[in-house]
Amino acid sequence: TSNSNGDADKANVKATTAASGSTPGKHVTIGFSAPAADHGWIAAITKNAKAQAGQFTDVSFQAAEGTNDVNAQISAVQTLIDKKVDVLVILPFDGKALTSIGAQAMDAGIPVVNLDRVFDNSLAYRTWIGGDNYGMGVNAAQFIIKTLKAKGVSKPVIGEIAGIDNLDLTKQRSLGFKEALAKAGFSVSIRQAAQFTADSGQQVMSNVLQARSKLDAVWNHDDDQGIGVEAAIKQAGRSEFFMVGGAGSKHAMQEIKADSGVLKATVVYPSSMSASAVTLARLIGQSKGMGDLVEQEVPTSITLFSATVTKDNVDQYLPTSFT
Amino acid sequence: MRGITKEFPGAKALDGVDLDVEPGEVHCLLGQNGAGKSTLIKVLAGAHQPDSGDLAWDGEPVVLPSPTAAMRHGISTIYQELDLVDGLSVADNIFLGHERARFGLTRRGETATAARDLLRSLGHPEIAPGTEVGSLSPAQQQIVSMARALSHDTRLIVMDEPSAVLTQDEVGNLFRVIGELTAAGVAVLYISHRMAEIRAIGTRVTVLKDGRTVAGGLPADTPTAQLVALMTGRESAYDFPQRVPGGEPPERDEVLRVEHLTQPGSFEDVSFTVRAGEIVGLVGLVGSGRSEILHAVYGATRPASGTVLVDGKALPPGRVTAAVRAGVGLAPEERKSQALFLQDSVVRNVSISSLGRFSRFGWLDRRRETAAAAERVAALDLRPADPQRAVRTLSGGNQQKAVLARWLLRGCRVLLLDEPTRGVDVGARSELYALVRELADSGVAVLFVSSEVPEVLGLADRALVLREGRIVHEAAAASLKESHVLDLVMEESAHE
Amino acid sequence: MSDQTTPRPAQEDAPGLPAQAGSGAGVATRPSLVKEGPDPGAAGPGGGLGRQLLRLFPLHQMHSLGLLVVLILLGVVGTATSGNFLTSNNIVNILTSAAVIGVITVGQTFVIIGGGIDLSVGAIVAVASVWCTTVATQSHGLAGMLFTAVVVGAAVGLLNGILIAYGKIVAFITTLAMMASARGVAERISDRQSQVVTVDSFNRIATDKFLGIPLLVYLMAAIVVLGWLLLNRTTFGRHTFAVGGNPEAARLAGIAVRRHTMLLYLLSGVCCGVAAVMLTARTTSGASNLGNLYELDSIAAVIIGGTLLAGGRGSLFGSILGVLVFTTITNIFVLNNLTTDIQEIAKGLIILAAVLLQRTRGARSPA
Amino acid sequence: MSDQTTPRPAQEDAPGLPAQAGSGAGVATRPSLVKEGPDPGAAGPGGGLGRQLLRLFPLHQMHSLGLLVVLILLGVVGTATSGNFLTSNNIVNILTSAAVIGVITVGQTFVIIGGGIDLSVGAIVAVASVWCTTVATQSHGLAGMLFTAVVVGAAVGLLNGILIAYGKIVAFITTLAMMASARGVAERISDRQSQVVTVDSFNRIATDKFLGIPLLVYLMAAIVVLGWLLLNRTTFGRHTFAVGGNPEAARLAGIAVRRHTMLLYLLSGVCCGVAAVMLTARTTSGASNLGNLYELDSIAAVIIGGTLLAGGRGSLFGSILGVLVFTTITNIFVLNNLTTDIQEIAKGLIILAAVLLQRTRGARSPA
Ligand SMILES: Nc1ncnc2c1ncn2[C@@H]1O[C@H](COP(=O)(O)OP(=O)(O)OP(=O)(O)O)[C@@H](O)[C@H]1O
Ligand SMILES: Nc1ncnc2c1ncn2[C@@H]1O[C@H](COP(=O)(O)OP(=O)(O)OP(=O)(O)O)[C@@H](O)[C@H]1O
Ligand SMILES: O[C@@H]1[C@@H](O)[C@H](O)OC[C@H]1O
Ligand SMILES: [Mg+2]
Ligand SMILES: [Mg+2]
Repeated sequence: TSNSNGDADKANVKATTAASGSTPGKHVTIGFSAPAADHGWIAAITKNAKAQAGQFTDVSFQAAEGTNDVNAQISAVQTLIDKKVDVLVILPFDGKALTSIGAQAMDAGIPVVNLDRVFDNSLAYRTWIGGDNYGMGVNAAQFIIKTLKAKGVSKPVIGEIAGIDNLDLTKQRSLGFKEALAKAGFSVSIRQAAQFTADSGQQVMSNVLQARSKLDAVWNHDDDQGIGVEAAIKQAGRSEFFMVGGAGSKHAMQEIKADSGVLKATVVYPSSMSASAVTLARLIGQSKGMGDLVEQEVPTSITLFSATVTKDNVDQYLPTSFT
Repeated sequence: MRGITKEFPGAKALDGVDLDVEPGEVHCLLGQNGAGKSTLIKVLAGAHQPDSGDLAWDGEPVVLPSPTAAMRHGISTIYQELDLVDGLSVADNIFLGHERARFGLTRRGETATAARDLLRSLGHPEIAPGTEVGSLSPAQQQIVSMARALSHDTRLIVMDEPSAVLTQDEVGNLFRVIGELTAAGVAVLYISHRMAEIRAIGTRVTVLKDGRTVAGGLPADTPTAQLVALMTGRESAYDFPQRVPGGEPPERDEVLRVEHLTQPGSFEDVSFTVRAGEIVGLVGLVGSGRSEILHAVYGATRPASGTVLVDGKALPPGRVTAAVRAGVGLAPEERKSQALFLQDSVVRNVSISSLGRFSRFGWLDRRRETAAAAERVAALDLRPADPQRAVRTLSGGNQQKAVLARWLLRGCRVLLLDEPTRGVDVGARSELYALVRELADSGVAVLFVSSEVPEVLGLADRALVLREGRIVHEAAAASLKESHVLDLVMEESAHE
Repeated sequence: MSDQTTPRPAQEDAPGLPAQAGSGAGVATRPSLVKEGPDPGAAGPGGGLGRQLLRLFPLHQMHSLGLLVVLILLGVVGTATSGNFLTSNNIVNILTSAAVIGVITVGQTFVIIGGGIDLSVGAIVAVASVWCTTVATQSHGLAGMLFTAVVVGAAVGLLNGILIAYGKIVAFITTLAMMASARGVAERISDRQSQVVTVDSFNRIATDKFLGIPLLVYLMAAIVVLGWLLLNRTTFGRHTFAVGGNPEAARLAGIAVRRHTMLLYLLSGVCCGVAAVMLTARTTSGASNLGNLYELDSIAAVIIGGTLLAGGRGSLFGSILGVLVFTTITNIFVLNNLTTDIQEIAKGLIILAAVLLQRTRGARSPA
Repeated sequence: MSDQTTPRPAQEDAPGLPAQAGSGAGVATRPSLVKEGPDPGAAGPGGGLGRQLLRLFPLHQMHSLGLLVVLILLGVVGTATSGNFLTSNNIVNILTSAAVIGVITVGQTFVIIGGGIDLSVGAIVAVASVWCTTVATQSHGLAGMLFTAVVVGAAVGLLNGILIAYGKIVAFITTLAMMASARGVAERISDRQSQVVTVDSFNRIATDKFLGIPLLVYLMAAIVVLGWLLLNRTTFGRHTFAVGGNPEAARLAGIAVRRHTMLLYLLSGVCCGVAAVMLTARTTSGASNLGNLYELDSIAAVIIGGTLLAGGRGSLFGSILGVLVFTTITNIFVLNNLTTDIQEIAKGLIILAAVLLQRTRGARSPA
């Protein structure tokens, strides 16, 4: 909620003193472009990036309007190129669609840090940093398998509330989930897609609960839509199953900690990655390497780990959750 | 009303009008199309605010800032353009704005009963209060408008061409109502282009010309020639053109042939022909199927059976485009909804059916288009004579001329006219009559519908009398008498 | 539902006026002869039975009737394809799902019949929901939250109404602008975060049941009934049809057209405020993305329900049937676990089929 | 722009027919009275200069003129707030960004003037883009891809047209249904994955420049000019206004209203096909989520450009100005590094301000 913003912002940035590359250097202007902040995770992405940039005295931050229209995002990036920013951080609405403008920036001598949704061609970015979507599905599945095995359930009814079905990352998450379940001989009994919003999560889940009068486990891809999913479960008075969330919101982690509802775990897709991306952009702009690595340069790709947060380790992850 | 002026962008509609109306009289307002009659009564109804001038009511000066204010003073108005709401029922329309209600809840029973009583007193019990107004015929809608005016506790009723959409028997009924009203001391301000009506019910007459009062409070029996002179500034009389210019009509070719046209519920087994150069009139009561026949001939509706031939070739049923290509034109009954593009200029309205003539491969030659349309407009003496003016701002009569100009421009073999002089002033009428005759003389076959029997008898060469969708009589118009036609039209009722 | 098209009356009550020869002018009193004309009802579709039916269900209402048939067909399909469809739980679920958009559609129906359109409904829901779930507002408890949501909805609606009626900006543009601005305000207030509701009594709006049916359903039902009465049984309703059907005629009849237009948007805003309460309780959170695309959903329901986009004619009952049709389609898809693309394709086809099925009135002019 | 109100032709070319008594001699030979007519400009607002101005820019065109003023004002704000605004690079960027929606808006303008609405434009773009980027299609190279995109667009548009004109389903519903179905088909074809274009010549459509200006901009300009000519200089355009203004009158004037209506949606579909080519080249990929919400953007541009939602009146020039206004607003926000919520709020306010600023015509009835 809004009064905890301050904490959250601080929680998701890295203090500037820690790494060796943080000593002030050449001034860097970072241009930033992301999809429209139409759900919590993306909103957190933009906010974290901005907050991280604020930590550096040698960085100025130029954010373009978030948009879900690839045509408009291309124009926005073009504008940032025209403004001659030093480094670009781009979370494309659609990686493939933004590839050519990414390449154009690189050709114009502006290094691009590609965030989350990946470009189609490695010539279009200097560095990619993002989460492990397939791994997220795998980790969610493994938690479910472990829990069901412990309960001795042999033929479980498993539900999946996916995120926006048009995104490649949704596909990968579902694939990881499916393949990992298959290894244990389990399969998804019902899969429906919501829109990453509480509104859509509630609507979809209330219907799914009608479709399956008994469930054993549910994986919900996104904790923001999870607010609605949980509400639907409460309103239907259902509690015979347990649920795993996704992305790692503060609300979800608090629920896990309280252990009062169906939500037992969430697989993290760190929204802090945008803060890291800004840090990387600065290092690239100043031609520095990453302090703790031996290498002189920033690596070309960094895949973040998707941790499984349960009641046992929730305190460790709460500070980096998004609101 | 003294010295009323009102200016619209581009037109000074009223330029110093004086008018006084006394209780119990029927005060007639005369004037050519565009003279400002409707504008004047809208000022009186509180619908327009005058730019200057004074209004007095019972000797006291008043301002009427809104229609409600006028109604509160006991002024109710029947507007020229039927101002009804199609989607509402008859009863709801009658009481619109002053509903029978309690705490905002409508009293539906009471409303229906009151509406039924009003309609009954108007001689139209067949109009059910619950009927949707959009499904009524124009004549019936006019009755509803009248009922609406009477639903107010009224001391002055303003009627703007109420008879335009009524047939003669309907008009008689209207006059009975007016008689009852004036007997009760209500004043009536009556607008009509029909001299005979003014003779029949008028007490006094005021004549408007170009937004000014040119004569006020004349006795109703002032000779027609004098009134027309006042209205037009010309000494021309109201006349039908000569039927046969110089002797016997030559035996021209048959252009239109209609065979066994049938549309159950509207008309049955209608057959007739129209020759080149001939004007045929169709007479009948409201709802006798006249418009329906014209529409079927034109292909605007598809008849159940029967054929229409133009120059010996059968038209495909229900296809207007084919009819137009074969040289048929229609000036429909309701100009505004069926013929005009109100927002568009006169030129565009006139040229719309002839664009092919002014284009190559679809590319328009706008100079030629404008010139040709302007020429027809000028020929019809349309006023104001500005072909680029939006048709919406023209008076009713001039709008009708624009529709005729459309078919003049296109050039027709067969011209179908549905109530061509509705709302057209006396002067323009004779022009229209002359025009129709000229057209016929140039070889066009004209078929027209009119609710004014004298018009049919005066203008047509031949008349077809229609009763309940069947042609019951056919004769040379010159040989028919008005009373005879009326008897024919209503024969059935005498038998029942 | 709309009573303006009750069947034509029996002809018997026409008074036989005495026939009387016309006097000199030929225009004097003659009997009214309209009654001798062919029975207008006879030209209607079908013969005896058809007429009887028409008497019971006037043409205008046939439209809603057609939609009811569509809904029943959907029910048959649902029952055939999923054993869970025809359970009381599921029916209640469908109704609950329909509740929020149903309430919004009540307001939208008034606006569209009145000749307007409201593209800002979704954004109003968002801003009302966010405003009523700020920490400050939540500290005032249930009453404070309810009050805030409804007042915010009303205020935004009123602003729409003033701009449209008195500022004379076309409704499409005004409410489009409001859609952008109101959502922006909602984002600003919430900082784009979902604001979880901690006031339990508020969340109970979505969980409490009476006779097994959630409060939300009663709330929707009450608002629909009130709306129906307002539209069909009050002067306000009559004026709405008049203002939408022929604003000039309405003005000449002494109706304060502008004020009425303004009130229509206010009404829509209030409906959105109530819907915001319902949706917020249902999702247990306020967020700036709530009600996304609800404008399209509600307009579609209104139009499919038989209201003319141009105004002047329409039926609230039809709108609600429209909402139920859409909700039921979604329900059936989820019950059958169909993928999104198939859902989309089928949804389009069903919309078309529904319109074709309910085609009882004659051809309207295209577009 | 719309020439229905071009200044009156110089009076000199009114044919001076010989005055002649209207005898039996025919109807054309009557005195031409055009010269005697009152000058319509005379009573217009203002005196001498006002009249002169009115003669140059008739009231009707003032609307577009007002929008031009808005655009210039935006330019002033842009220049004042950012040094980058008035660079040729940035202007080209604005134009390029407007190209895709500009082409769609041309078709939408025709449809709306013709009394309809096309909610399916975005979905048509998606399905055309996806279809022309399947592996099979790409194997046919540039020509095959272009052909496919345009034909798919045309086919979907034609289907809309047939359903609306001959199936007599209201345009709103038909195109809403198509919006759902076409997008579903696009998802199905592409399996919801973006399909990268490997045909280089195709991608060059978006990268090639001539005199420093991308081909895309020329393409849009060409289509706008063609559209303008079609609307204002051909019988097709005239019939479009007529069909939208009063379909019944158009029918009775001998226009094939249904066929024309069908052609309007076909035209819109073709525009979407072309736009799909442009967008696909620009994004070097086809995807089922392309063109999301373009229906709203294009309709908004058309309406803000002064076209009546009810049809019968409008201006293509206004629509394009509308597109440019929206694109420029976004550009200015990005240049000034403003946050999204402020952008949204301001966008709404600017839309309203634009409409108020261009208010030169008298009050229209509300809603
Ligand atoms: N809203 C308007 N805008 C511009 N001009 C108008 C408007 N209404 C009327 N006029 C003009 O005012 C003049 C008077 O019109 P009005 O309708 O009062 O004539 P009328 O005497 O009632 O004619 P008719 O007999 O044809 O009904 C005409 O020149 C007409 O074109
Ligand atoms: N659209 C329609 N639907 C059903 N019946 C109709 C329709 N139009 C006309 N009719 C019926 O057809 C018959 C003939 O109508 P028509 O309009 O041709 O009469 P008319 O003689 O021209 O009368 P009017 O003077 O009212 O124009 C009437 O009984 C009328 O009720
Ligand atoms: O938008 C997405 C977010 O909601 C999800 O949880 O993680 C990946 C993001 O791209
Ligand atoms: Mg008049
Ligand atoms: Mg008729």
